[in-house]
Amino acid sequence: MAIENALMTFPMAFPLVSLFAVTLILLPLVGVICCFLMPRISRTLGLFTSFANVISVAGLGWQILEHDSYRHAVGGWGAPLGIELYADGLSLLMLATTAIVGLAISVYSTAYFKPAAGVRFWPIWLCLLTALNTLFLSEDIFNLYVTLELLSLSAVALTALTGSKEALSGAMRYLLASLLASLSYLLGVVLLYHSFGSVDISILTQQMQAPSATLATATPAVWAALGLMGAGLMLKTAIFPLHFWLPPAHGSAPAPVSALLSALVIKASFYILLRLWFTLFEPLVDSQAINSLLGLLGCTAILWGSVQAIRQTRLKLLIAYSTVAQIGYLFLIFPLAPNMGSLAWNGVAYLIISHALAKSAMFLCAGNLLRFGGHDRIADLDRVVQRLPLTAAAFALAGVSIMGIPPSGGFIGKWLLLEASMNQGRWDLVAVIVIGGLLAAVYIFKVIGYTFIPAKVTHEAHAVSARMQWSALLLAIGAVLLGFLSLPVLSLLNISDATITSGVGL
Amino acid sequence: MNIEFYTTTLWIAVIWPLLLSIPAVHKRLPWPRYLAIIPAVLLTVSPIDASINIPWLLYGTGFAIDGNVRWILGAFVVIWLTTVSITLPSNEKSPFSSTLYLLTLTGSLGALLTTDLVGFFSSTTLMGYSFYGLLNQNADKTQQRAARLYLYFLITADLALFEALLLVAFTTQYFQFEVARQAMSEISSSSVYLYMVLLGFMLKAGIWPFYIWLTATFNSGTRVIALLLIASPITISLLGLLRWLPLRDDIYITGLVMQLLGASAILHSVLKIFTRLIFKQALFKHGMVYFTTAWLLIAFTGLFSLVLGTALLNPALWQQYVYLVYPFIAITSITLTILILVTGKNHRKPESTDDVFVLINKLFHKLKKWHQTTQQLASQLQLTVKSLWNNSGSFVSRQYQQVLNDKNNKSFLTSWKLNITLFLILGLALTWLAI
Amino acid sequence: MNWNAWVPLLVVISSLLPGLIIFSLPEDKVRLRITLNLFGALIKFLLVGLMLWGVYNGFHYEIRLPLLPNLELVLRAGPLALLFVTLSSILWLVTTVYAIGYLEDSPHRSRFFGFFSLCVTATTGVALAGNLITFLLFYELLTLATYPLIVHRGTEEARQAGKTYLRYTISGGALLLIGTAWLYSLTGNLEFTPKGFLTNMGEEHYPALITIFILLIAGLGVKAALFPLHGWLPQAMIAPAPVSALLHAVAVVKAGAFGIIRVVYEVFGVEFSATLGVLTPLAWLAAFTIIYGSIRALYQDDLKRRLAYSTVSQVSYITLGVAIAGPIAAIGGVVHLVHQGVMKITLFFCAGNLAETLGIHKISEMNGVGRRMPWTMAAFTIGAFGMIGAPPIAGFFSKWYLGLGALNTDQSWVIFVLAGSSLLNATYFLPILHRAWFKTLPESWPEEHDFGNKETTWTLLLPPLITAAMALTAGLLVTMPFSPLEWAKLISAREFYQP
Amino acid sequence: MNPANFYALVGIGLFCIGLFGMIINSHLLRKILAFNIMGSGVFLILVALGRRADNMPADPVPHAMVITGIVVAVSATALALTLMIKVTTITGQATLPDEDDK
Repeated sequence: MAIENALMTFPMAFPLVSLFAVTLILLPLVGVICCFLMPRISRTLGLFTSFANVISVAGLGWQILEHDSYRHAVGGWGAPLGIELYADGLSLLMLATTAIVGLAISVYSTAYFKPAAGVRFWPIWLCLLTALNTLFLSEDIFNLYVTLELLSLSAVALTALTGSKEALSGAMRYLLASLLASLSYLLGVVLLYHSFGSVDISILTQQMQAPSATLATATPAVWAALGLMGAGLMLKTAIFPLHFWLPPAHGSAPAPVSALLSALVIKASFYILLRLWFTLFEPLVDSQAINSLLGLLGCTAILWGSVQAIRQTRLKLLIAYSTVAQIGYLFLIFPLAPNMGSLAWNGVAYLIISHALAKSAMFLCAGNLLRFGGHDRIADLDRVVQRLPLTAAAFALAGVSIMGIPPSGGFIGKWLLLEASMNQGRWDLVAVIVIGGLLAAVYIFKVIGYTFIPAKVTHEAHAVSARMQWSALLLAIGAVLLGFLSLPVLSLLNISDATITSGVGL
Repeated sequence: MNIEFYTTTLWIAVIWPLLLSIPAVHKRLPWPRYLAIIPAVLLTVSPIDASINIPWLLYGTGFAIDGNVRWILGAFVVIWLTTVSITLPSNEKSPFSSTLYLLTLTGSLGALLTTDLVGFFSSTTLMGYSFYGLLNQNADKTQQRAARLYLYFLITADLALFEALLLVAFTTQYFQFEVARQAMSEISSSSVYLYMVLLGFMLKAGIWPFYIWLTATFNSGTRVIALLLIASPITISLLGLLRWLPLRDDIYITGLVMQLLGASAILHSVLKIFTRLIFKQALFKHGMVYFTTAWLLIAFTGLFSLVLGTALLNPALWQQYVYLVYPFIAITSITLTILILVTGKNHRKPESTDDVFVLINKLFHKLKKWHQTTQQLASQLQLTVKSLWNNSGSFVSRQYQQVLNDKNNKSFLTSWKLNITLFLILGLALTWLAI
Repeated sequence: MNWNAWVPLLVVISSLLPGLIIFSLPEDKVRLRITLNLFGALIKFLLVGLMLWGVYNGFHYEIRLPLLPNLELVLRAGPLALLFVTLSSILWLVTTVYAIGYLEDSPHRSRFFGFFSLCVTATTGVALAGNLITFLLFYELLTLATYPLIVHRGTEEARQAGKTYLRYTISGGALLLIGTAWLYSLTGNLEFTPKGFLTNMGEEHYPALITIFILLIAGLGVKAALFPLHGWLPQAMIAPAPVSALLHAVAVVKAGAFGIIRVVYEVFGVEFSATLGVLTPLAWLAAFTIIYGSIRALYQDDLKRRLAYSTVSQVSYITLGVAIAGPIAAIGGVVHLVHQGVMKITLFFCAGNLAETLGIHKISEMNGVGRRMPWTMAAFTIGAFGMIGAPPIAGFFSKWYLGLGALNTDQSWVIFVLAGSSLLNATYFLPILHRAWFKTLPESWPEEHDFGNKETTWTLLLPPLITAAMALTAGLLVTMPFSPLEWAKLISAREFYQP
Repeated sequence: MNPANFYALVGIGLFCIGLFGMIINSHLLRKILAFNIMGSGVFLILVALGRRADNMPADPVPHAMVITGIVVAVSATALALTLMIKVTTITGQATLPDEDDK
């Protein structure tokens, strides 16, 4: 029967959907190889690949809208033995965000990196893109491990790109932390494989949720797997007590790299955490305690990260700590989702996207300011910001989304979360969400305030190309306009395979 | 000369001085102060009663002239012309002074001719404040003080009248004098209205015991001011009293009080004048004329109050003889005018000591000082709190610095060992909670 | 699609679009910028006129855009919205003219006029918002658009003022957000409906509803400068005069007051609010603010600061009118929205003229200024007397209806508040007038600009004269159709009398 | 206890030793070595648990996984070592900045 079904759907599903999905993985990979082979035109190649990537995502989206969520067995080998590709609304959104932010960062990088530095940047960036695309299309936990590792290694390499002292030690710390996280995740994978004999998420989910599986799930191996995978992914996501590696790494990397790291890389591990938590670990995490713990971490992250951001004297560190705070919002899904499924789910998905756009815009702005004035000391920004109006505008618009002021993507996300917490009577979460917004306003305006203060001392400045300014601005505008696009985005999010998201009641 | 001509003249009489009051206009015209009053003169000399309704203005106001008003208007015009003719040429040339002068005229004429409460109130406001401006023209210290005293009384009076007006609006939708008075005398709770009206107009007209501002202004001002005082605030306020006051049977106690006040006023003035006469023997020496006239004026308003008290005691009788009151006001004010004119030429201002005024001033300064002290205290407190926090040696900031000093990623909180241990604990915690 | 639906959106866009274009203009394109500004202002004015005519003839202007599942952005032109939007469109036109004159040859004009337009866009949006979420959206936009205007001067002082402003308004916005979200999660509805949409709520929800009411009013009260939340307003006086004028008369302060009207009338409904028992405390608070603001104003020597405290006091009249909860007081409150706007903008224009022409910032420097700038001070005098409540200027009629409303609902203590406030108003305005008109002129002014034999430039002089004339006309023609008072009566009738 | 479980326990032991080493050692090289020990532990468990029941043939999938894992670990180690060398060249000490040698 199953084979018959597969044969029936095969000819109709394969040609286009799979073409796009496979292109998404292969295209950047080919790009990497070409960049190594032809370093002279790596810039063109990188730009081209990013562009083609956007088109492929668009194609995939089109197909998914036509045919609903999609599953593809690579090389014709399906689960449990082979590797499956899977795309639903969430992964499509992540892919689209990656593609758009990636394109903007590529455009930015063409102007940011001098040819010599660019030769190293482009292949690694495309490698990162490959990892991200594959990660979002993957459906099995081991494959996720491989992509996660590939992602971390390329991210670390990018962080170290400038070769400065801070960058290198930041990268080193980042690398060690993320290796530790990967290994603990891998150990979790091993334990799960041992218990269930599969690494495919949907199969694992079925097994865990089957009524007969109550005994099977209640083994130390599964508990340990949850602990190991959860902790590993949280370390990679840099949730509150484990965020120590993030500010130095994000603060010292080149601007486009910081943008990539903050906007996309940490989201990837969070994506995996989300997927696992609400599918195969769902029977285990039903208890309030564990979700409350994650929610508590999220709340602490919001408050702590914001306070730290306010205390910073350097712009990039400020933005990095703001990322720490914003990750906290994402973790609010854990206490909220069990009862307020779709609201919390929608809210967090929206926050992921809008944060990606806004935070990348912010880092790009920081890059512009750094390039223009040669420093990113906040107290001396008055000499800089005035003379880069586009950048200042971009920073302010991105700030609007981060603060969650309407009409922006950030507002929609926070509104949905607020609604979810209120419906559930979680006033503590309401308070934290709102206070986080207020604190965000404090650190955002700490920077914006300088926009209007004419400097007493001006210093010589380096030109910042229009491309760098506009890519930041467009990202920021995107973050704000996202506030008006909630209906299409949320309807996209609801495309899913019943088995995958059954836990959140979509 | 048909009736329409007079109707038109009615509102022109009010608008015309207002138009002339604009400096750009009256600077270009000869004798603007004479010109301004021409329509009013026309209205006075013509025997025809006229009225006009202006429904779109305010709450539907209107202007009207009848025999009663003509008496007052006549007196008003006479005094006004006199004033203009004795005004010094130097003053005549000051455009600013002319503006105030003409605004006072506009307000007075508006109040005289209007047919409703709101129009009357608006006009008297304009008149009152412009007159305050006139008092301040080229004023020395004493005059300014007197002017300010007048202002205090004016504001208080206006407030009282505003309350009265609110009560009218609460009772009826119509503000024509007759209708409103009728309505107010029919409802049971009109005593508040009555008190407010009495208070307001007694303040405005300087009726005893509220005469302080009147003597102060009168004594310190020039002849022109004295004449204007009679023409504008006092006459018109008395007219207002006639128009606003409701008449009812059950308020005779108020009537008695009014009579008492009137009698005291007359007694007081007579005593004042006679003591001066006896002790100083200087009734007609310079300076004293003014003094006497002022007290005559108070006696006159006192008489009015006596009459009004009678009216309150016996409304029927009052209705019968009310028409006599208008010529009475007109003739008395003209008499006073002549008195001032004849005797006040060599007038020298006496020293005035307004105890009330000094008291108010003192109070104000005390308030100011108190405010400054509180502000100083507040800023001191703020400073103390700030220094507690900012002081680098303080315990709070030292701890804060130690824990959070992560400038070079060297703080305890960001150390590798601590964080990886936390990672371990988190993993264990998750596992434990999953069980 | 009925194209009438697009009119409200066009009204918003008519200032948004010029604003965005102006941002991108280089500093020296003065003429183009002026054209754009005036063009936008005129278009808005005409569109608002069209809507006025349309609503009078029974047309329905409403546009709905999806924002969230089950939640829409709604722009609707009801009578209340039109009252405010008309006020803002007219005053924007006037203020634009004034600002062009005021900022001649000063730096960063593109930035200034850009944010200026955004500010008006936000105000228009606040006025036309058809539900609480749309209101919130524009309310926050207003916060953001005003901040650059307040810090426009770029001094350290301005930055501090901007900081204080943000501290207050962003916190207020947060409270408003919580209130809105809570209301939504409780009722699933945010649509402004005459007489409110909460009447059917059961008693078990009353504590929550009272809290929501407090949250909303606190959030709005920040902008409306209700007593403990007014601290930002006097500090924000550091902004250039046209900004203060707009801030006080139309944009920020009024947005708050307007929001309070909306919340009480069209979210909770007057009757229901009265049932909840929240209106009397609000009335007391408003009354206290009225007196407090006036007393503080007494002690200010800085002209603009005195005006600012006067605003604190005056805007609470609106709140008071709403909180008295009677149809007549409602008229007074709503109409004061317009009357106070027109009068206060006049005062600020004049203050700006004094600063720009003679360098006068303090009241103690104003001796004899009426002789030097008679037209300006004449306009100022009309504005000030209006504030005191002298007839026949517009302010008198606001007080009239407030007092009458209080009598009607047996709350005669309000009369004393009104009287006290009038007295205090007189106490802090009349000395200014006295100084300006009757004190002798000083030897020289602090910083005199030479305008030949003219008083000042036309662009500076005309706006205050126009607004002063408007304040006077609104009072004189108070019962004419289309006068603010008649509109206010219409609004009040809709809230109180219609089934 | 069958051999598979024994190997798995050894693997867990290695993992823990590696983790411990990673926490307490401040020298970067030692940290990298500790990482490799952890990795070996994980791979050992993976292989050891490949046979889920005594009478069944070993599952081939874990082998493929281990090979993949080793490749990843090798490249990660390479990157780590390169970084370490660079850090040492620039800062003069092979530690993370918060763990300076006293």
